Amino acid sequence: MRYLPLTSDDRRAMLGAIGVKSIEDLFVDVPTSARQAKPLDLPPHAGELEVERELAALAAKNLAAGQAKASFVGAGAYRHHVPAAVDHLIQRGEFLTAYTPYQPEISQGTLQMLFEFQSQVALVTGMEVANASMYDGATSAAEAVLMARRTVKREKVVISAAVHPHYRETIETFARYSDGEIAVNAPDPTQDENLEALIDDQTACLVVQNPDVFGRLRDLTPLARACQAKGALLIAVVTEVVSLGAITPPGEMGADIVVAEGQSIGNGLNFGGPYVGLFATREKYIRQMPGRLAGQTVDADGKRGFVLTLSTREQHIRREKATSNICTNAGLCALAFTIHMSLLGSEGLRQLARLNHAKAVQLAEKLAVVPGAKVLNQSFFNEFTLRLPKPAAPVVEKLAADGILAGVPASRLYPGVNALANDLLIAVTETATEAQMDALVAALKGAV
Amino acid sequence: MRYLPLTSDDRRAMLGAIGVKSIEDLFVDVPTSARQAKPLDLPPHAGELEVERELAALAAKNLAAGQAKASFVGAGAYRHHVPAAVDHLIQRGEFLTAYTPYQPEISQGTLQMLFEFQSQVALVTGMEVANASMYDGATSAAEAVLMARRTVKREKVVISAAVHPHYRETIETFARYSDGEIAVNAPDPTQDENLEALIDDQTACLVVQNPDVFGRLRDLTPLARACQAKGALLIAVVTEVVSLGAITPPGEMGADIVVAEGQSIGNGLNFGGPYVGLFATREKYIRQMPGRLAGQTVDADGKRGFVLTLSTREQHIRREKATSNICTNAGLCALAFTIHMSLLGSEGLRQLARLNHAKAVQLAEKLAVVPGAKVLNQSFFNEFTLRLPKPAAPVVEKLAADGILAGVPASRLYPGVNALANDLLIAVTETATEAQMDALVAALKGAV
Amino acid sequence: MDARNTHKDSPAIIGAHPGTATGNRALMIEEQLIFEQGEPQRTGVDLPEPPKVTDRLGGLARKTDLGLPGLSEPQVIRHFTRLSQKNYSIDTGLFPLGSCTMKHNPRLNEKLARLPGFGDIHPLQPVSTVQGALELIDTLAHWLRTLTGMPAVAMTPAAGAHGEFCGLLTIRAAHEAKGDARKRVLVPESAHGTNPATAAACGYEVESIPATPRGRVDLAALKAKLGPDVAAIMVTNPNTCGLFEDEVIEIAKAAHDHGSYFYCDGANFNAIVGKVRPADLGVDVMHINLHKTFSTPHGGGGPGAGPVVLTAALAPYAPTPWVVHGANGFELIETPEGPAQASVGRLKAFNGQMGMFVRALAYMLSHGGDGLRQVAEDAVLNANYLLARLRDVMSPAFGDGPCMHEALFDDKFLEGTGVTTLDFAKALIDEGFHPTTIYFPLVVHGAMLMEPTETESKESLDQFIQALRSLAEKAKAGEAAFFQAAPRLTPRRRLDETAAARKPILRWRPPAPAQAAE
Amino acid sequence: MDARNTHKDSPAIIGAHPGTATGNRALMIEEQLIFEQGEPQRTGVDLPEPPKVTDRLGGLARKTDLGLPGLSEPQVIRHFTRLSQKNYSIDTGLFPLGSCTMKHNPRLNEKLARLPGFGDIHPLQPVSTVQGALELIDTLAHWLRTLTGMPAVAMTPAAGAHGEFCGLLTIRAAHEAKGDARKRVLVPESAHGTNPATAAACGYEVESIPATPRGRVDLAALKAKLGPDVAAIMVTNPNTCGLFEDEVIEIAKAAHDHGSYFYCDGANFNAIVGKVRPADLGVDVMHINLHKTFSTPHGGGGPGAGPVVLTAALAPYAPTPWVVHGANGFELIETPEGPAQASVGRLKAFNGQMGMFVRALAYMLSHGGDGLRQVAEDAVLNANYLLARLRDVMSPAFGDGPCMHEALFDDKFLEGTGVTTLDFAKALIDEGFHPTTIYFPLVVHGAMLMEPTETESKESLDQFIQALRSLAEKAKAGEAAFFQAAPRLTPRRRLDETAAARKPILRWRPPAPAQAAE
Ligand SMILES: Cc1ncc(COP(=O)(O)O)c(C=O)c1O
Ligand SMILES: Cc1ncc(COP(=O)(O)O)c(C=O)c1O
Repeated sequence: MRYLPLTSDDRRAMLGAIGVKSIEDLFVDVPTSARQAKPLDLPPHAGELEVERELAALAAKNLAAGQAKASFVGAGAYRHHVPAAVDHLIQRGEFLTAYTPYQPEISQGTLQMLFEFQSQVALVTGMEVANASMYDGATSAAEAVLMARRTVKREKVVISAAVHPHYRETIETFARYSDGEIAVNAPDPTQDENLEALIDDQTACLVVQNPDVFGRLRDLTPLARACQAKGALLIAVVTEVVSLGAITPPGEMGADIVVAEGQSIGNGLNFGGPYVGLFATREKYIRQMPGRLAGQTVDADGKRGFVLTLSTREQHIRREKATSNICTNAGLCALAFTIHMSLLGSEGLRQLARLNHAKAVQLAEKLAVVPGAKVLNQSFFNEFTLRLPKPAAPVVEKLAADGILAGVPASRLYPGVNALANDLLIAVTETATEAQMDALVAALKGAV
Repeated sequence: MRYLPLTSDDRRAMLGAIGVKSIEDLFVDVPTSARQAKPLDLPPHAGELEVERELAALAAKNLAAGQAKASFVGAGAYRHHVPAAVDHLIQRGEFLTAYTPYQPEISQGTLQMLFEFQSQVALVTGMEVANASMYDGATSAAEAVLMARRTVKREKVVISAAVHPHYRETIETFARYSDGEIAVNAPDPTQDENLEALIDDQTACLVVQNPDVFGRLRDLTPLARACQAKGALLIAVVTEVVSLGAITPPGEMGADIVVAEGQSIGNGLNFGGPYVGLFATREKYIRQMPGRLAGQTVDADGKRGFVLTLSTREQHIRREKATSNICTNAGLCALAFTIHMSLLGSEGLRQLARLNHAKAVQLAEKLAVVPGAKVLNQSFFNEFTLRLPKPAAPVVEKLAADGILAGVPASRLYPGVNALANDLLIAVTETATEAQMDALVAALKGAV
Repeated sequence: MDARNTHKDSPAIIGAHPGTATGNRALMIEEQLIFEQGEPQRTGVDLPEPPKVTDRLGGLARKTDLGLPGLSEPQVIRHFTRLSQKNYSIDTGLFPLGSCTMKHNPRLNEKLARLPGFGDIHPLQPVSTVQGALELIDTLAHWLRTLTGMPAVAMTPAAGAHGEFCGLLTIRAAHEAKGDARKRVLVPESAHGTNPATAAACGYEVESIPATPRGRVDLAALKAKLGPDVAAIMVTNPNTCGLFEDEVIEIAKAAHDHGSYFYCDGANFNAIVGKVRPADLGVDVMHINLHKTFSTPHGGGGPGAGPVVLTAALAPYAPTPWVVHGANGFELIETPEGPAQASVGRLKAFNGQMGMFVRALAYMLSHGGDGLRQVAEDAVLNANYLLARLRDVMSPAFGDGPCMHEALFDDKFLEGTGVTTLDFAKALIDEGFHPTTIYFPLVVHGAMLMEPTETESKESLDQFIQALRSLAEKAKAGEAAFFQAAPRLTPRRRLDETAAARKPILRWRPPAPAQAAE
Repeated sequence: MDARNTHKDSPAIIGAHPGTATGNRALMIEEQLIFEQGEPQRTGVDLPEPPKVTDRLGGLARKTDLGLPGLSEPQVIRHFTRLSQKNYSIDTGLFPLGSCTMKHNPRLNEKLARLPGFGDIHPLQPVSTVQGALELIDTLAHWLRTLTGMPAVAMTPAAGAHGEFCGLLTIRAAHEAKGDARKRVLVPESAHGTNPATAAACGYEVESIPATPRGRVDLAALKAKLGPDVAAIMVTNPNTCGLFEDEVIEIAKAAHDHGSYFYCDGANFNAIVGKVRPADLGVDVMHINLHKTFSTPHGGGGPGAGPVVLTAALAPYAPTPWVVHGANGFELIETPEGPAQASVGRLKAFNGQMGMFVRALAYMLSHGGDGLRQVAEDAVLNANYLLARLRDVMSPAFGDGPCMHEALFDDKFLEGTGVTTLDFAKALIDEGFHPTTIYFPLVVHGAMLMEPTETESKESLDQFIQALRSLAEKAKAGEAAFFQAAPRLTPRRRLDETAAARKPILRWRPPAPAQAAE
């Protein structure tokens, strides 16, 4: 078998060196009742060609966004063009097949990259420090809530109704067995949500998203002030990190913790994972942060180098007292993020954000011709909510049958909320051509 | 522009350091009449996404063999499965973006690989030594003829009529301006060719192919004896190197020079290039060989290392007296060959060859049901000649329209040779499924 | 001239190697931070002019500069290529990091995960357009169920720790469904840190179970601690000492007798895959690190995937989304309703780690049922070979029985040499090997835990053994200074971790303007 | 303890570094030949059982063992990864190899060349199924014609030397068509070796033209040698001294006046692409190295592609196959007939180097007309920056005028130091740079030819300059021994090339059985 270097001669010689007769002698500690005498009921080994055929057949049963006539699906995952250099570099064996950098002398590549990643995340979010990544944006948000509770030693959590419902659910799951209420309004893309009212002196934190799940932009400064007044922390969620190239970052609007989904930069859609959770906060909170941190130091020759640091926060040292149980994180996705961000730079990220916004505005304007349909947003970045004259879900299904991925029906995120049944979330990135926009408009005209 | 690091500030500063005012001052030696005042009439620079769209559109206009319903096209280029590890490794920047290993201390990777390549080529061809590659199999064959003429100091060349016509034409082009006749019989896949008769004491070399262009196998031993008797060299051509896993190698049958197309191992079809020419011969002829040679030596610490050697044969030292004008060769394709061959090993190459042969036999038997069609070969490896009841070219066109690539009409290789008009060369590799064979059989039944 | 020995005259060029003006060492090139190379005007991408529109940013347009460095593509390629060359990896050498299962990562799997049909599909596309993806998840789930003998599997956890969290949530939900609020979770001393951390995250008190001198769970002590308020025991098997819990069936029975669940940490599943089904050991719930047993690359720290297999009793509480067979093909249940109404809810934003699923399934299909069994046997054989060949010069932590997939040593053999486990590990680096896991598990003094995995050849193990033996002899020969100065030949020598933690520098900052500096 | 200076006590670990038992040097790992690692039974592939058939091999079944080593995939990945780490490359650092144009190789181009529509099409598929491929070749031809101002281009040559061969064949064919059998080709002393070698391969006598003290072709000497039997002159422009032949128009005229053709070696086209059209210089035929100017990767020695642009007079003789516009799309003329009846014939088995064509066109489309012009300007600017910054410590070969894309120095500045150009180059290796081209062109003593290309940043040039300056000072300071011992920090130190050539070992051979050895 191609992945197994031992030959039968090797095996014989090694058993001899060990001083046992058969491989079974090495499994003596396994209760005989539990030993499988023969291979389980599974297909036998197969060659590359056969495996490739089988999986390619499965892949062919999916409609890839790039192969669809058009795709405007967003709501927390965005299809951007990732430069070829990114995928080339993350596949270098020294990055791909390395472990967590526990031996810094032979892990400076990963460690310096993580230091650069942390610096980039801090810069784009407008925060002071960032960690070396979490599983995804939603788990970052959940960890932020737990951190806020630890930090201000209160339990109540206020979550904006316009935070991505999957993020809210993830927070609820993580917070499931710690007491303290979670307050949420009813979602309404046509109204500004009153959040100040929910913040009281029991409140540990307020969680808001910007742009929110309906695509709306909001100045967080008043909310930050409100939180400060009550001694609560403001947690800002960003699901489309490209927006930070065009929008005032949460850090500048007074957020205490910024969590984001980093997938848009350097990472593909991958049906939802692996993605990369960004986690940034203020310097004074670092000892409460979850996750790994790369830090700068010097070596025995006095040269600058990097190490994992402040691990006394982490499970492998602190065990049940750790700030989080996370161990494996999203290292390689963070690398992809860092490489793509290095290619962009300030100039490239600004241009990319401008391009996304301009194309979104362009489509929003084109949609005016769809009878009975209305863009609900006053403001937006690259995604907005279109209210249709009829339920959105069947319309999306119909267009999908014609190879057009129109967007995400709000009802998929808010099942049972009738007020949102006709709403369709439409995302537009640099990958959308004007022809594809026109195809969507035409198809919607035909479907409503 | 993404590939150009200099900023306008850099340019200004550098012009200053040089002491000139403008970039034009550096082009002063160019006659003003010849300087282009402005950009030529070509499109402006474009981003990755745009370039990718444009070229992907061109690619989409071709019928890729892997996307065809079935493909049996061979005749000198073969579609084999190349393990994913091969393409991964040849893309490592240290291999991909290195130059010819002129500085051995920092080129041991390329040099050791070439030494391994040369060793593998010598082993599979059954010869004593091999060089570090030529452009392709045809130019290898042409260089072999020139080498034979140098070595035995005679001009006449005998070429078997069953040598791939493109190889014969390439030899003729290379030999175009050196005198001496080139003798060739009329091609006939139904008869054994009498070559002995053409070899006389003016003859420098005999060029034969095995398996020949019609797929037939031939014991070269009598030809080798005939050549020896007349003091001529036997040059054996192999266009499908996978065959050497199943067939007695030319070296064992007395060939003096073996040239081959290495594409089948590690390299894709690429519409004909880049490929990799293999060139092997006897130790006593090394100083007459064309192309680069990697050799073993020791370094200043007495450790084994590798260098380019015997370069006194080459153009950069010998200039007009060089054994060949070749400089750039097929390095990276040789690397792909070496990696794939390393994965195969004796066992894998043997199995691969057996699999190819068995599938070819299987298809040859299935074709018995095609009315009026007949397999002409007594013997073959993974390719044979099917004589149809009607001209093959239109049949191939018709099947191609239905997405089946049936093979190569002999008329494409021997235009105007009416005797071969109905002949179709059919190649079968491990990539062909039985369903695809049946599809071909069915389609041929419908077409004849 | 004879270059052979002239280097003797210039010792200075090692370590700090002042011998070069650049500080570079031939192929090992010093590399600055991207922030130190960037130019604001420069960019490594080319984008078309946006359509002219009036902005809809609602007055929130970013005003401050982003402060990111600008680099061209050639600079970026060179930067990250150079950084990568400062890493050790499986692709470059033996990586015997115990408990981490650093096995070969097949390149086929990387290729397949990038097929547009897997890599370029959106988690919120209509389910009708992702039937192949759901079928892949379902197929992978079938393999996992068959290999473990468990009836159900939760696919969404993103890593082992996430899987532990998932598992304990289902346990707690199951107890509470019975109105049985239990408070304690029992965890062996030798457990990985994520075990107690996870139990705490689920609101449980953690109590530790001592180990026997044989490096196993002390069954008697366990029974003594079991009681009506124990929600679960978390036992790793094979355990972190590389030993199979030979009393595991009794352990499970004891737990069940007290109404507690048996959470098994499956990080070491590689030792028994295809040979032993956890279901046959009495396991109620177990996570599997696809990035260990099933070879998805570690990527310098992640990503991973940690599916959790469950008994029928715990299955109803599995997190959303669920992939189920429906009338017209596969369906995705995304909220706690219908069959999933008892679900503990969502663990992350979207479906599982699809990219890892493709790789893991490709790995499984490549090995097949027969090959996976061989994987376990070769992994165990390799570890025992190391144990046998090192027994006489190093000190095995537990007696002379066989180990499973990893061999554990303590630092007795270094006693009195002045060489610590850390020094020993650093010396191994100069020899061209990644060190073993050190100082874990905590139950062993100066632990060295070595897991070769099945993808190492005998030749490479023999080299490793030779290096370890010569180092052990060197240590005993009293060359402590040599070890304390190691590593010498790395891009960086030992790094000052205390300084790093005392005054943390966690990000680059623009250099303070000259006048400000004093 | 203080590790800081302990390395001082162990100088031995550099060079041969006996300091390690394995001979490895941390991340730099010694690697044996695959033949020394193989096991006959092992293989790195899995193939299905073949269908049962009776063989048709006509009695030629291979009987002898192949003798190839058997390795598993993990071993192969590690072997070639380790080997790669012993290479210097553009991706790792500055590669200022004069005359080689070692510029950045964009990864986009690698990706596009692998699209199945390009990589997985057969050269003998029906032409109707490869229209996109033919259109790509036609589009690339259009760019090449536009950039050179020449009306025709032959696409099949596989490299520069192959292109030279193609060019001289067309010239000879053209003369002979006029019944004018010319015998001589004039080639400057400074020419690349392939020029005279190619002329000889076409049956011509080669005569060399001297250079002026200004490093250009001596026009007077050229005129003196021109005559009715001169078939062509082969002039490289910009020439191999990195200088533009400022009298090129007169040179062309002189040749044409004698009925000779002007073959231009276009290897240095990078200096003038988009700025100067060879047609405007009187060139009749010129090859272009796509693997230089148009960035297809060098791959450690190849493959390349060497299309040849031609005047209308020479076009009819272009080699087959030809891509032409036909009634129903593109057509391929594969034999000398119809419009191609005068063709010199086939140069290689199939169409051109398609894989290189895709990369080159992607490069052109990415830069556009404007970008290519910028390429030439930046390439020339970078070279002149090196020249200007090094003028005072090294010795420019030719006066103080500007150079084109490469700067040429001789070894005057090393006079009396005991340091040779070779020693100087080897010392540069330890500093982390690939040496310049050395001892070429032959017209300059101890030549050092440095071509930075446009894809180097000012920062990297400044580092390079600093290293060169400090080495130049070191040499003048009389540290000859330091240079003679260089390189010290490489995987191997200087290799004995004389021994290699004296008793060539060109392949691995199985070790002789013990008893045989004496
Ligand atoms: C025994 C054990 N349990 C749990 C974990 C945690 O798994 P992960 O890192 O995937 O979260 C690990 C891996 O580090 C482990 O070795
Ligand atoms: C000036 C010059 N002419 C010709 C050549 C030969 O080109 P190639 O190596 O592509 O055959 C080269 C490249 O080495 C060169 O530098």
